[in-house]
Amino acid sequence: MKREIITNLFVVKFANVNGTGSASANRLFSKAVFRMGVPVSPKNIFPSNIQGLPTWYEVRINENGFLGRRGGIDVVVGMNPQSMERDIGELERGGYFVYDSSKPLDKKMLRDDIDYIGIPFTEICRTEYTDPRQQQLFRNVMYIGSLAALLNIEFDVLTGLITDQFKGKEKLIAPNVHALELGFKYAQEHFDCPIAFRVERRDNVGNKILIDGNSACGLGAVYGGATVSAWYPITPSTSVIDAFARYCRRFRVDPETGEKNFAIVQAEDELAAIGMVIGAAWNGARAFTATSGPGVSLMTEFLGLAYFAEVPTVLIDVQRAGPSTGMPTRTQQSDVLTCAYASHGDTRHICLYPSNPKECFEFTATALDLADRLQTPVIILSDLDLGMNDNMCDPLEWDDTRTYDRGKVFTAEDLDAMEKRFGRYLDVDGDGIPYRTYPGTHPTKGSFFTRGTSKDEYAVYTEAGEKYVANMDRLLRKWDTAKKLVPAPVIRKTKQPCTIGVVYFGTSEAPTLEALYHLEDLHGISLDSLGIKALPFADEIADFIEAHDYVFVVEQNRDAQMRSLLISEFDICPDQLVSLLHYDGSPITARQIRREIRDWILRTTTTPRRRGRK
Amino acid sequence: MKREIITNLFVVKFANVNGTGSASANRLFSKAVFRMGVPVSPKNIFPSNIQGLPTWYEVRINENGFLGRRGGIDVVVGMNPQSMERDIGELERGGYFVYDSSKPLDKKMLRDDIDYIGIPFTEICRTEYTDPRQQQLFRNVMYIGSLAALLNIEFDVLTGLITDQFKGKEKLIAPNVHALELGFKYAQEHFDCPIAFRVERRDNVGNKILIDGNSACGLGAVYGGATVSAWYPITPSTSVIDAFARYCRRFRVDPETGEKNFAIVQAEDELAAIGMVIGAAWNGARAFTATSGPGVSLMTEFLGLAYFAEVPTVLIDVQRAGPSTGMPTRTQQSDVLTCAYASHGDTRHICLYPSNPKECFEFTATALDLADRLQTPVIILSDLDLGMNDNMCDPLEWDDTRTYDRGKVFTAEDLDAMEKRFGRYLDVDGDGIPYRTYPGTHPTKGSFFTRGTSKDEYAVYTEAGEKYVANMDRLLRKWDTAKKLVPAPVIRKTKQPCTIGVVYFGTSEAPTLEALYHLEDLHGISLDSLGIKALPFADEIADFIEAHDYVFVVEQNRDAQMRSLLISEFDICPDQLVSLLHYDGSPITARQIRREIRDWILRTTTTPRRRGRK
Amino acid sequence: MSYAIPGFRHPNLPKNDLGFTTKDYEGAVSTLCAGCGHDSISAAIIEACFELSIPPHHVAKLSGIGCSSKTPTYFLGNSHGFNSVHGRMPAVATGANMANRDLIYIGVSGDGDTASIGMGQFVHSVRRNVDMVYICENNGVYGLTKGQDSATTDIGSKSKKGEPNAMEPIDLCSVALQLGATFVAQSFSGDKHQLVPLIQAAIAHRGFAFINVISPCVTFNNTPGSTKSYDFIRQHMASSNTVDFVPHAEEITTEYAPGTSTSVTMHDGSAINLQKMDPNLDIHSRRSALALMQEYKAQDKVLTGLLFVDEDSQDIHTTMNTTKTPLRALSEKELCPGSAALEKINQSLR
Amino acid sequence: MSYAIPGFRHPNLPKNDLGFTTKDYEGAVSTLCAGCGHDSISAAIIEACFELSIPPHHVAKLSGIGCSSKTPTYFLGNSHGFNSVHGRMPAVATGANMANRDLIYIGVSGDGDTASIGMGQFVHSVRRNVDMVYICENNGVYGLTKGQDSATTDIGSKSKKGEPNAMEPIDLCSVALQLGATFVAQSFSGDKHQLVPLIQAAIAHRGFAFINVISPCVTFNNTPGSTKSYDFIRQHMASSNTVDFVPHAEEITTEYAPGTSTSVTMHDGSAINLQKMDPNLDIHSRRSALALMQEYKAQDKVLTGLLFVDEDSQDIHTTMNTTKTPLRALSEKELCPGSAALEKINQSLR
Ligand SMILES: Cc1ncc(C[n+]2csc(CCOP(=O)(O)OP(=O)(O)O)c2C)c(N)n1
Ligand SMILES: Cc1ncc(C[n+]2csc(CCOP(=O)(O)OP(=O)(O)O)c2C)c(N)n1
Ligand code: SF4
Ligand code: SF4
Ligand SMILES: [Mg+2]
Ligand SMILES: [Mg+2]
Repeated sequence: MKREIITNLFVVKFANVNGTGSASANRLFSKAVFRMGVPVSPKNIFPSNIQGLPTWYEVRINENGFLGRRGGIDVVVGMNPQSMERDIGELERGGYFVYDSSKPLDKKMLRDDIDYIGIPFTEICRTEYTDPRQQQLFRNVMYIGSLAALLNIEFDVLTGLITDQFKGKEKLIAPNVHALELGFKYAQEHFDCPIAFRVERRDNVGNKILIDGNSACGLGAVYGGATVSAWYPITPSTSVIDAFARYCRRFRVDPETGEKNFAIVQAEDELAAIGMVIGAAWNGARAFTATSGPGVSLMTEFLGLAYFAEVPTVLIDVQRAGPSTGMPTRTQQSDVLTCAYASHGDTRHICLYPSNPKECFEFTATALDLADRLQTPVIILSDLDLGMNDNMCDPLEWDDTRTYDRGKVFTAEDLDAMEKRFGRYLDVDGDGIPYRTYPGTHPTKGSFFTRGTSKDEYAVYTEAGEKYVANMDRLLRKWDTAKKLVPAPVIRKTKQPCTIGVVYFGTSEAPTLEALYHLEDLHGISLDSLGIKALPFADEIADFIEAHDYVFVVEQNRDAQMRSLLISEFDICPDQLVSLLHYDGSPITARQIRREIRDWILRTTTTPRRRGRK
Repeated sequence: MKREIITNLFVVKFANVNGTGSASANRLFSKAVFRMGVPVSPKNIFPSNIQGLPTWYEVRINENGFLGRRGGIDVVVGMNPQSMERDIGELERGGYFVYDSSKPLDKKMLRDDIDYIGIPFTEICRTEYTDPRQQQLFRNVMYIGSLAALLNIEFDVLTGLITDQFKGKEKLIAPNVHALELGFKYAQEHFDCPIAFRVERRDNVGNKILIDGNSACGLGAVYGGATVSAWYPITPSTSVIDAFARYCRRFRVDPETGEKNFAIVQAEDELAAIGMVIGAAWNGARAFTATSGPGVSLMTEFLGLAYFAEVPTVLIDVQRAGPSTGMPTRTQQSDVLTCAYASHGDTRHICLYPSNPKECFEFTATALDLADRLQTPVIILSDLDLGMNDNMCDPLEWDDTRTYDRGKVFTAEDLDAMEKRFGRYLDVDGDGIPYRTYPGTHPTKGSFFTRGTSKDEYAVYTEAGEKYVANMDRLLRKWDTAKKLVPAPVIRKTKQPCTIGVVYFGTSEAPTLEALYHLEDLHGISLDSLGIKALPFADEIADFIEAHDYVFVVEQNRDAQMRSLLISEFDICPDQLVSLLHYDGSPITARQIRREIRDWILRTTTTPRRRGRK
Repeated sequence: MSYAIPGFRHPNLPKNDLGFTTKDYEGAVSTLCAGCGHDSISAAIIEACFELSIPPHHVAKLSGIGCSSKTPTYFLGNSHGFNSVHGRMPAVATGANMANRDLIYIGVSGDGDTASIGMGQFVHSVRRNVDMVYICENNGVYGLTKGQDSATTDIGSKSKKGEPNAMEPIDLCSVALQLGATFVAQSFSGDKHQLVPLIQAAIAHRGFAFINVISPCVTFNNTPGSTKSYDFIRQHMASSNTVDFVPHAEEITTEYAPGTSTSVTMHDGSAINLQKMDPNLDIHSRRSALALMQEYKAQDKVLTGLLFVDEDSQDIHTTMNTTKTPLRALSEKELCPGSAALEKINQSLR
Repeated sequence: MSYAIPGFRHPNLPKNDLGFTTKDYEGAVSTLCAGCGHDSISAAIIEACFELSIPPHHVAKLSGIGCSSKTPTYFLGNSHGFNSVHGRMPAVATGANMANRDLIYIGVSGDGDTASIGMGQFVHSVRRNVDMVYICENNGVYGLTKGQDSATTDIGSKSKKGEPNAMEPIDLCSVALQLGATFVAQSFSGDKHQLVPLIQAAIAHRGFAFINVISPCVTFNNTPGSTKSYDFIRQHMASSNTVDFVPHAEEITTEYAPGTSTSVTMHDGSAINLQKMDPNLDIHSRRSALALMQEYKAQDKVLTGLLFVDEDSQDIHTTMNTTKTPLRALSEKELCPGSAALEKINQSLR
């Protein structure tokens, strides 16, 4: 078979068993490609268990910088007999299946449109190492070595990575490099290296970085000045707090006394976690928690309290596939409605939708400002795909002149200078945001009672209908104020005026933008696009939708939740909004988006468009 | 002042201090009017405390049978000095203020457009009774006696009520009647009785009954065959369970052994309450719980489990004013969105919206059938106004041939006869509803594992995307099936075709229908109307909306939640739906609805209608 | 209302070391039932803080939901207060304490709020040894929702709705002791001679200080013999489903010497037997306290007083080694690592 | 996987009184880590039910969320199971028990599931004395979420993320005893000679039977000396934030005589000291059990065996006087009062 050489444009998938230590080896691979200046986007696909079940690591290598999932696999490193049949089945025609040939391959695994590369990893390990744990661990490093030969990865880059990695434990460098070499050599000696899929050095990553969204959130919380964090473990949000703790230990511990400028409390559950955040924020600290869907459900009552009592509250929801426990290790964007309207009664919450780690970092810091400014919950909706995978993005930035916006807070001096009675819930300047005081500010002035019940402007309990209504209406004014403060949407217009637009948010960004590029490139279809970054929705979003006859709404849930939210917040005519949904727990692909848009356009230009119920 | 005599068309309001035992006396008043064949609708307005704060009892007397709140007060019985100024202020011109003249009235209380009727209730009591508790209790009975004279209520009806009430404690009859007489006589001797507002016997209540919605729900649960109830106290839902317990004690206890055919568990909180309901229903019993907003928020996680694991769950949400603790003793319809989409991920729940106690009774029994048939949560959205006030309605009915619809359940015999493997989540007949088995059915067949995680048709855990999607799509099919099973909307069409319609639900029914009557009667405006009784919305609702240019949506919340739900469920163009909102915690009045509709129509026939964002 | 003793309004009120009078420690007028034990506890808190000359704004008051949880509005009007949600005061107080270790935290809860919906949070706040005073105003009933049994209701008592309560009551002091609480006390609302110093000791304690205060509910007495006043009302109000008559009642007070016991008559005529301390109690021994409480329980007596204290208690900030400065007082300078550090991080991510 | 002993697959498997073999009591293949203590407990449950000749469908298995809570899938495949939500198994089991008092309810939970998020429900299911077996598979760690400390983690142990755990562990048996549990036992996952009969006794008990089973986690050992295997991995995998290497491990078993003690070595090389019963223990005395447990704790030993039982225990159905027929088996006839009764009610409402 005469083969086309494909350089820097393919997908490699590692099939492993979890608990075998493959994660760090696989990461080495991505990082190597990245250090060769070629954009990568790796995705972990792991089971909700600890050991013994199939796990995958899918790396897209794309020198054009398209970072979403592409769909389809070109090279599989099949280290898991359990999933081998399926893994082989997933390969595109012309793909390669790299496997451990210590055991012979079952005949039924053979396809004639792909190539097989058998390397006896286990056997080599068994002869090289005596400790069974070393046998297992170095087997992983070894297949990376082989891949280096097969895909033409610069070996120096790998050894450089190993050296960086074991800084401080230098004696581990040599054995790791040795394992790499074993794999490299075997491949080189037994196969025609490199194969048709190749990595070649480029200068296409610039100063970009590779970081997972959760680490970026944790770091954003450090930079944003969060001092209190309360949380309860849940996949896929746990690593947000792990990162916060890690960076706090690095930046917030007095080197002499060991005293900490932060407090992290592992709560007994999510109700307690958010309660602690509310208590801390009420008392003047910046505080946050992170959780996933089930935790958000449990926080529902407290979120209503924070809305109505107007306590700054930052919550990072790293979404996973619901409903209920759902698929805890799969991704989805399906908490959109729940977060927007969490809690009984007329509640509504500020929501931010980061699309990449840089936005995770920035939005977390911003959320702390927004929560203080608006005195209300701010929910960051990340997801498993963004949160737990390394994502390539622009370097993180911080302006050293930036100060924290603590919002409207009266100090003891303010209170002393004040002639009128302090009114905690008085809207003195029409933006719907009242002034607060921190507990302990002044011996005789400015104290008030915070409550989840109805109150007047002076925080005094009341059941008077008109006071209640005035307060509720002020909260709507505050909502309007928020519109101008939250991150603005990102609008991309084509050169020609066009009648169809695409709206996306969060991790649907990369695949959507890629799909749009290809629609233009391959099909000559140019579409405007808008990335939603926050609720309340900025007016530009409505303007964008109004300016187009039809607008696709790309989202990763079944019920078109963002579309519902757009319609109900804006009073948009639903016929204008075309749903583009994906909800099987995997990240949406550019392919799907491109196909669905293309097909819809073909269909609607041939058949008359009918506006009507879905 | 020459006065018009107003018969059977006025509003009396009692102003009391809570904890003084006024509730039963006030109830005597309503019941007397009712027994005179004149429709009444009494509403309790009470504080969220136990003793010492103002409480009111507002009784609308309307021989035409309009039962919603009218707005405005004609006669105040002002027994509470704390609220006197406000109570007097609320009187319509020409109204009467009846008060305890044991203490002289403050000058500043005097208005010249109302009449004052001072009766020294306390003084009389002090001379008549020595026990201070009797002094307080009989003072209440006494003012009812006076009102009888003033409003021309038949004294025999009152004594009849007293006799009925103290059946079994006959010795209390005479003192109560005596207190009535004391009040009656004093009024008759000192005032020109009757005054301008009068009750006159009619035959306008037919065989109707006077019952609160919560009692009707509790009774519906008994008739519907609920055997397990788990709950946690919360106003205004507590009396649902009180009633269930009361009727169970009456109908479900073996007279010989004292053994109970029911189990009521007071749970430690709402999470536990709904967990118990889910456990009981999973195990084949009919089970339900009742709560209010904060409880619904706490039940959010479990509701998602019941949706995804498909466990029948009946939840009665007696709504109160939110958000958060809000106004616990005030009414609202503001849990509409929360209930429809409770829980993270793509969840959606069956909701029923009763408008009167008869529907409370029926919908509760129906909910138990629907939950079993559809294997999913069914939420009944009542509210404080309906639940805790006596509402006049048609007598409750039960068809003795009616059997419980236990839905799709395989028995041991079914399993024995089955050749294929039992698939808990197999959609064998296309309606989206799978068959279940009760635990303990068969020693070797039909067992399955219930879980909140993703599973295949055989209830086996899976993380396979296609299985997940197939299951989620089946749940949508089930949702479609539900449309045909839930209570149908009530449509009222005017004789002439008309371009404007009104949609309402729950307790907005009575005031809306009254407003429509008056719009026709007073302003010559005839409008079609539709009462929504359930979610998923029947197609007729969409047809109704489509058939009109504009449709008002009447609801008692700030955020137009039902309107949002209509738009997002139906893809209706929002411009068509005009919000008519009321959310100060009091029940919406017919006056407000009439005025808003009239004004809108006047406005829009003079200014051009602009479709656009709200 | 009961604590609004007329004398307090006198112009020549005594002043404490800070120059404050008791008025400076009062709150809004109570809306509880006349005679409610909870009001007596509020009065004791006022007195305790006045006597200790605590600057009122150095206290933060927190509570859940219930009649008891309303009381923070009725004391220390110059302190910030937070009436949160049902059963969740401990979490909110823990968070508040994290933000500022310098304030005094007084958490008020009820038996429903603590022993039912709040049980999990109660257990874990004990375990964390958060520096706060936790007062459970224990009336054995759900007051605000009108008379349901709580988890501390005695076996066999009849709730207003008719069914006897067949479950063992939860003894909160024993649970707290078992879980390692560093300060555990029990008292009676009407015994201010005992209660005031206990509150003061609890404030002084460095860690979680739990006081279970038996606090009679005027309106919904669920004690075993609970029949007297209630039946009267029931008889007279057969037509109403709601209990809406509260007979006038006085605050129940008691005074008795340490080492002795006394019997206090409740509003409904039932009695509760209190034992004030016991010479055999070793307040530094958890086991001694647990054993003695059981002994008295067997005699149908409730042991009151300070039951256990660990003077070496280390609060959560100490174990976590948090900075001495209140966290909420830290600024950008201490908190933000700045752009140079960020650039290093970027570097490590390439 | 560890319980899938090859012998079980033998064609001539022994049969119990019902004619079932152990195969009829097995479940799906376990997906837990090789050597996980939880699998040993599943094996013990299988053996206990087989030996007692319980018809498999007479058991309902319930659990929360966690590695431990997954196990009901791996035993009694012919019984209905319910893997509910995190920490809420007690409520679901209580409801199930209300619906049908005739089945046997086995609830499985973990220490995170029970002592943290589930603490409130645990306390209240004890208090209600629901007729069920409650097994807490206690590994002192959050297994499924990869190694955080649980509330039963020993003081001073280091969690995988680095901070020492400075809080008193919650002793679930003591708490249960304190709260009036009618059956309390403690055991070790690898000691099937002790565990199997304890499970059988728990099943036979009429009321809430609590068994705390120490169950070592292969992967995330948080016992005090927890360093050995973990550090190896940490060293070798510095670049990865996730712990994704689980060294191969065998099930830890032990056998020792009643009245003696033994030291069991965990996967990470640390040791746990078990004391099998004590002749001084009066299993009918709550106080005796509490006192002895404390004594052994002081010696750094864990007392195992049946700690307390109240043979006169009355389960919740008995106290409530529920009908003997399972509620879920009642039909319209018993449940629906019919139209005539309704007409009477209507009459009373006019
Ligand atoms: C989530 C939630 N559930 C239920 C309620 C209703 N509720 C208010 S107070 C209360 C019980 C209060 O009892 P307790 O804590 O003993 O206080 P007390 O009134 O007796 O002082 C309940 C159940 C609520 N406010 N929130
Ligand atoms: C509401 C909720 N919060 C958090 C989680 C995540 N979670 C799953 S299992 C678990 C802890 C399990 O610990 P344990 O009960 O001790 O079980 P083990 O895995 O150790 O057997 C957590 C926190 C969840 N599933 N649901
Ligand atoms: S109901 Fe009871 S607890 Fe509540 S205020 Fe009245 S006396 Fe106090
Ligand atoms: S992580 Fe620990 S508890 Fe979970 S399966 Fe593995 S060994 Fe068992
Ligand atoms: Mg109480
Ligand atoms: Mg555990």
